[in-house]
Amino acid sequence: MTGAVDFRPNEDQRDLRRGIRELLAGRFGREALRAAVDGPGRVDRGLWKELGEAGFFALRLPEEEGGVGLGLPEAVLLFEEAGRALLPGPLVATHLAAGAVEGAAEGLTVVTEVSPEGLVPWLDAADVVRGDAAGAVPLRSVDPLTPLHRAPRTGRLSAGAVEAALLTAAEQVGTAAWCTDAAVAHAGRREQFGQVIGGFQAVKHLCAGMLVRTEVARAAVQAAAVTADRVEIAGAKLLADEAAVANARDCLQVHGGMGFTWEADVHLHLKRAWVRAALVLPGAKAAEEVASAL
Amino acid sequence: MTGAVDFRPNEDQRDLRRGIRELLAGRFGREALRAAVDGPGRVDRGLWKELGEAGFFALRLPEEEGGVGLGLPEAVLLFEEAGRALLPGPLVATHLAAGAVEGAAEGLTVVTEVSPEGLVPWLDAADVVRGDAAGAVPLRSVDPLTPLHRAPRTGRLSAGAVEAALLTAAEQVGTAAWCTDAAVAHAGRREQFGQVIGGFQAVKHLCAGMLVRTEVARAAVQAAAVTADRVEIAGAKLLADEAAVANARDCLQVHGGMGFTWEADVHLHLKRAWVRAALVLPGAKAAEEVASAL
Amino acid sequence: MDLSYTAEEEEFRARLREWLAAELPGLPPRPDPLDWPGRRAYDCGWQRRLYDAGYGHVHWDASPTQRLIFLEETERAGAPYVGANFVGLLHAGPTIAAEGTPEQRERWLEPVLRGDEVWCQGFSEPDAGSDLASLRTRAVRDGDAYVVTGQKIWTSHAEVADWCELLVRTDPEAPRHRGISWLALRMDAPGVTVRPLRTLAGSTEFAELFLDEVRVPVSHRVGEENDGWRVTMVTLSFERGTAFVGEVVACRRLLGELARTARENGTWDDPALRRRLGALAARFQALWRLTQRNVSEAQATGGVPGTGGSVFKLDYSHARQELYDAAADVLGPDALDLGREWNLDRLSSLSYTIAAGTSQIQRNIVAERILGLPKGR
Amino acid sequence: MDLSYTAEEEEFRARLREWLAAELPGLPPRPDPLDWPGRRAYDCGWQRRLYDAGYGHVHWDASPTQRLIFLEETERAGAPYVGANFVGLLHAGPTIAAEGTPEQRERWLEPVLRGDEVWCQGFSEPDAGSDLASLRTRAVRDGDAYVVTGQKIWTSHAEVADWCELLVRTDPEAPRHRGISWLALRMDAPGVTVRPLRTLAGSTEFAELFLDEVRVPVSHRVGEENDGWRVTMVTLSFERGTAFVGEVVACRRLLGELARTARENGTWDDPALRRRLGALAARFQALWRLTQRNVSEAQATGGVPGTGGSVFKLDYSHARQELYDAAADVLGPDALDLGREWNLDRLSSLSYTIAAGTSQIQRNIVAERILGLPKGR
Repeated sequence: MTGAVDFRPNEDQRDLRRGIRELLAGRFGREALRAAVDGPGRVDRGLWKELGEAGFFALRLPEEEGGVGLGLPEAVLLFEEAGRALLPGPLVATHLAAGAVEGAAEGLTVVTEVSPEGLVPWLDAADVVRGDAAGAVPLRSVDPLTPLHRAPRTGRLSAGAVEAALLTAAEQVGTAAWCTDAAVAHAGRREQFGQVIGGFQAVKHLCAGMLVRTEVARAAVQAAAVTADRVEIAGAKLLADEAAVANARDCLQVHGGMGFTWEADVHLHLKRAWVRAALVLPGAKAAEEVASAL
Repeated sequence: MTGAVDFRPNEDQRDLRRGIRELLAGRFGREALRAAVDGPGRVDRGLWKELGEAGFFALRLPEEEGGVGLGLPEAVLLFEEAGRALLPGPLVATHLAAGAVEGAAEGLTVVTEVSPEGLVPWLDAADVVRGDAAGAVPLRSVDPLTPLHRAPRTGRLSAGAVEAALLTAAEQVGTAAWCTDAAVAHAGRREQFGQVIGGFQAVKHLCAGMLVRTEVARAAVQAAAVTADRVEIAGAKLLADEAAVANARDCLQVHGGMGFTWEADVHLHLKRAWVRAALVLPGAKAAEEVASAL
Repeated sequence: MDLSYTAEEEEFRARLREWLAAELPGLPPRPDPLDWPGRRAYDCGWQRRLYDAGYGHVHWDASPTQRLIFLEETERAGAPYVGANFVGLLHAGPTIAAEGTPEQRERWLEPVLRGDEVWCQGFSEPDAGSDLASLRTRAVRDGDAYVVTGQKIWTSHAEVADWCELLVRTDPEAPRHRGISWLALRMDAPGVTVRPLRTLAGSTEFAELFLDEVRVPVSHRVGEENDGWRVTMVTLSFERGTAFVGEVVACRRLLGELARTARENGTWDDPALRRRLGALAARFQALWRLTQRNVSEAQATGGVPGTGGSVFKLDYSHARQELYDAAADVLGPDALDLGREWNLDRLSSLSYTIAAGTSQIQRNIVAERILGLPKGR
Repeated sequence: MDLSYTAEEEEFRARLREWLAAELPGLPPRPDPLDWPGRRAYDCGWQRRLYDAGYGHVHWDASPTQRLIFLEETERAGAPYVGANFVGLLHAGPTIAAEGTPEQRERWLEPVLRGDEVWCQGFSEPDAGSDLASLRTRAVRDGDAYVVTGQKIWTSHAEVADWCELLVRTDPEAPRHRGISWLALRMDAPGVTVRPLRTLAGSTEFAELFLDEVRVPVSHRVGEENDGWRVTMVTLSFERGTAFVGEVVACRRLLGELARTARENGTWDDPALRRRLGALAARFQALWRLTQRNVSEAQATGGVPGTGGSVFKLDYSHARQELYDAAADVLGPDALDLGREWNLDRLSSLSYTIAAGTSQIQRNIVAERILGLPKGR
């Protein structure tokens, strides 16, 4: 009675995830997050190097090239953790540049990329820019943790862009999961009308819906990482975008007025979710991509 | 401190509504409704004539032509009542034929019309068919109370079709309101887990949503009846269709298993709502019509 | 995370696929949906073929992955569903296997596997919908029998069933969940009346069951007296586990058909509808992956489906209703024609957010049992 | 059902329109959104112009229809909002007018109408969000004064206000709603500290208010001691009445701008987006009609807004959020640019389903007070 279709992360994968989670908890906890919000636009080079040493960028390089020799299934676990922690910086572009741009794999070079939608995150802070960012103009970014420029839209979806879509989707799952946890924690603590609000059906059902979106999106992202199928990745991006944005909004609703303050972290997740959704393979395009395979 | 923008029905209008409601309660109560379901496809000529005598069809004919001399604002009140009662037969087409087709105003002639979408209700039972129904083929109608044929689609939206859309929207408001009332009544009666289910927030909030949809759609329909503006009518049809279909589904959900039986009336409202939505100015077309005026 | 199969599993799939290809052409024609005896004979005949080929036991003894492969391949090949054998194979059978005495297992299991005996389910009652534990059908001990009186509803295949798995109240004084017992009822026992129940789809796939002082031998009780609620939960967890695998495969096939029809009738040119179909395809693909994950977890925990079932059912039931709404938009005015494919299925799908636990109840389960939010209202 | 206006009302509209056309060009430039004293001066200056022209009283004495016309025309002409005078004109003022003594009306109303004094609202507390009645700020009687200690939140214009309408608990032993009183607090009284509160939109339009043994004369209590809850409900019913008229007019104007932008940048060619804008236009048109109906009802019942306000607010708050989501899709990548119109408004709109009663609370109100469903959880 054994079977190999085991969709759950295996022990090595769980160790890897635990490792990055602990690294982030130690190096990018809540204080570091709020410090980054207060002094935005800078990549923490020390942390970047530590990520490099932990194999975050070199994860999928072959061992003979100095990499960790793992694949997309492991990468989406790491990027989900990065998304959950709201880790700033052009993580996806640097990860994809490992092996192609010197120093990227080690976390010594910060790499950004012009997205197919013509958005360039972290242009000023990056050492290397992939793609044509000539004439890019700065935006007043909605996300205090992601500086943005606009360049002409290319529209093309390169093979790299497909992987970027998947890793970005994994970050969205991290946000969806964080929002679920935060809403449940708040609902179990905040009292109104003589009881914790988590006892009210209206709040419980919001939280249940958040979990459902997270689980469906996570299954989609992890499966797409295993198959690396272009259509399955597009579908995963679509579901992960929806889960991240909808969960951030529901999390805000559960938090009530507290969630509307700058001090609460939920708005940072919502804004980042909007950025990630727009950066690569936004909703309508992802849906078209899946439809084209029907 | 008096003002004339009085959007509420005036006393005459309330009397008119009360009159038709009482007529329908007496002549088309629940037993008659279920009898019509069990023996479908027949127009009750006696009731049709009574409707004619009550001015249902001649309502908007000038008094000098033997009509009641009223307008669309009064007509939408009557059609909301007809929709609430699920009154069968080509009511809209016969009403619109009053003055143009002999006997229509008096309820002696049953008139149907080919809808712009190419649907013909009550083709076999009607005395007169307006539009080209040549080659129309019968469908196995989803609504047991509305026999349907399909003819070639014309797509054109004549002035008559705009009025048909408004009166059909008024019927949809009737369904939306009936479903709200039925759900609230059931929720206040049915006990589960030791209390009436209307005490559970999940059920209460479904019911509240139903009322909101009904009120918004009713305001839209009544205002469109006053202005007779083509764009406002399209918007009203869109909102009324959505309210009728969504409320019927929520009503079914509140009723649980009981709502899934043939014996419950809620499915008759859902099916009729689907038919009315498809007959004239279906959702996408109505939305385009409103958008075109932006 | 691994979606590949072992050589052994791939061989299981290949053999099954080969067998299906050889067997299906020889099946008798499908009976009319309203011909209940015909449907019973057809479904039981199919179960007998499975049994003879060594697949009769697949829902019970095979690994979750093998069961997944079985459901996937039979659906893909267009093989018959479990049909009339649903309760016997997926509800009553597993319950008896897990909780019955050796004599009970001996008596009842083999006939189910061979397609000789059909079971139906007598759980729901008109006044106990979502609140199953409030059931009122009473069983009073009289010597070596229970005397059962009450009413059940939503019993499928009741007209042609041999047995009914029945929940009754044996201790009216005990708290709600405590006084319930699980009985096997012979459907031809005196005092049993079956009345067909018409649904809004116009069909009579369900029935009401009236029980008027029906005698059930005490030896037909599975599990201890008053322990029926726990026994039942075992059954229900099976229902919420992998029971929907075939349905998800069917939905993915339906999406392909919808796209084909839309390309033919021109609605594919409407980007709004096209993207909606794309989004639904993404969702059902994800639900398929979620099923695989639930099966992985069930396999790891020894075959017991976890709470993932509630998460799955919540999204699946709404997604499937949205699928038929999209189908209606592809069909346009033809969506009003019950003579066209999908429209009757659309009506049936209206029960998905209600049956086997309403979406409201499922959300409570997810919030309380998985997220740990307090019980409340 | 009549949507036409009397000759008198049409004349009111024509005169107002003429006055606005003459007056608006002479207004000083709008101050920076973060320049609070500048905003106060601008808003009070505008109120003074209204007062001098005979419109200062329009929110209080005019018929609901005239008020509707006033709000419609000022929004259409792009005139300033009530701004810093919001609480004085629409909350505290009407409360004092209805419940105050002749001396209190004499003291407080005229300065509000003339734009001389600004009020803010001290209702919400950090631990009493939706559950306003659980407020904990305490007022202890000491001679002819109350000594007030506690904390308020979501107080807008607090930095520049002269007065604060304050809810305090005067009887801690009484049931929740019973021990509350309504006080007028001087903002420069010793012990009052204002701390700006930054919202997720990055702005500081709200503040926290810290009260440390602040002395408020007993003569500044409006209504009886411990009767503040009832007094407050009068105020809140004003808020939920026609307060949103200008906003609905603004949304309809925004839809026109969106359509223009969409036609310019090509997104109008996407039927999905185009229909979404059409559907939103239908919805805001209906909300406008619903407002007119609510006003008709208020007029008929002597000016008191009915429960229609909850119905309106529920749909409006969600529709407006959907409007900004559609705006984001029109803008595409530019939706991430706070330098572009609408994007800051989108952030602000996130509070609409929370502030002044969350959508969850509004649904309770609709279900219980309008539909008569039982109180529960």
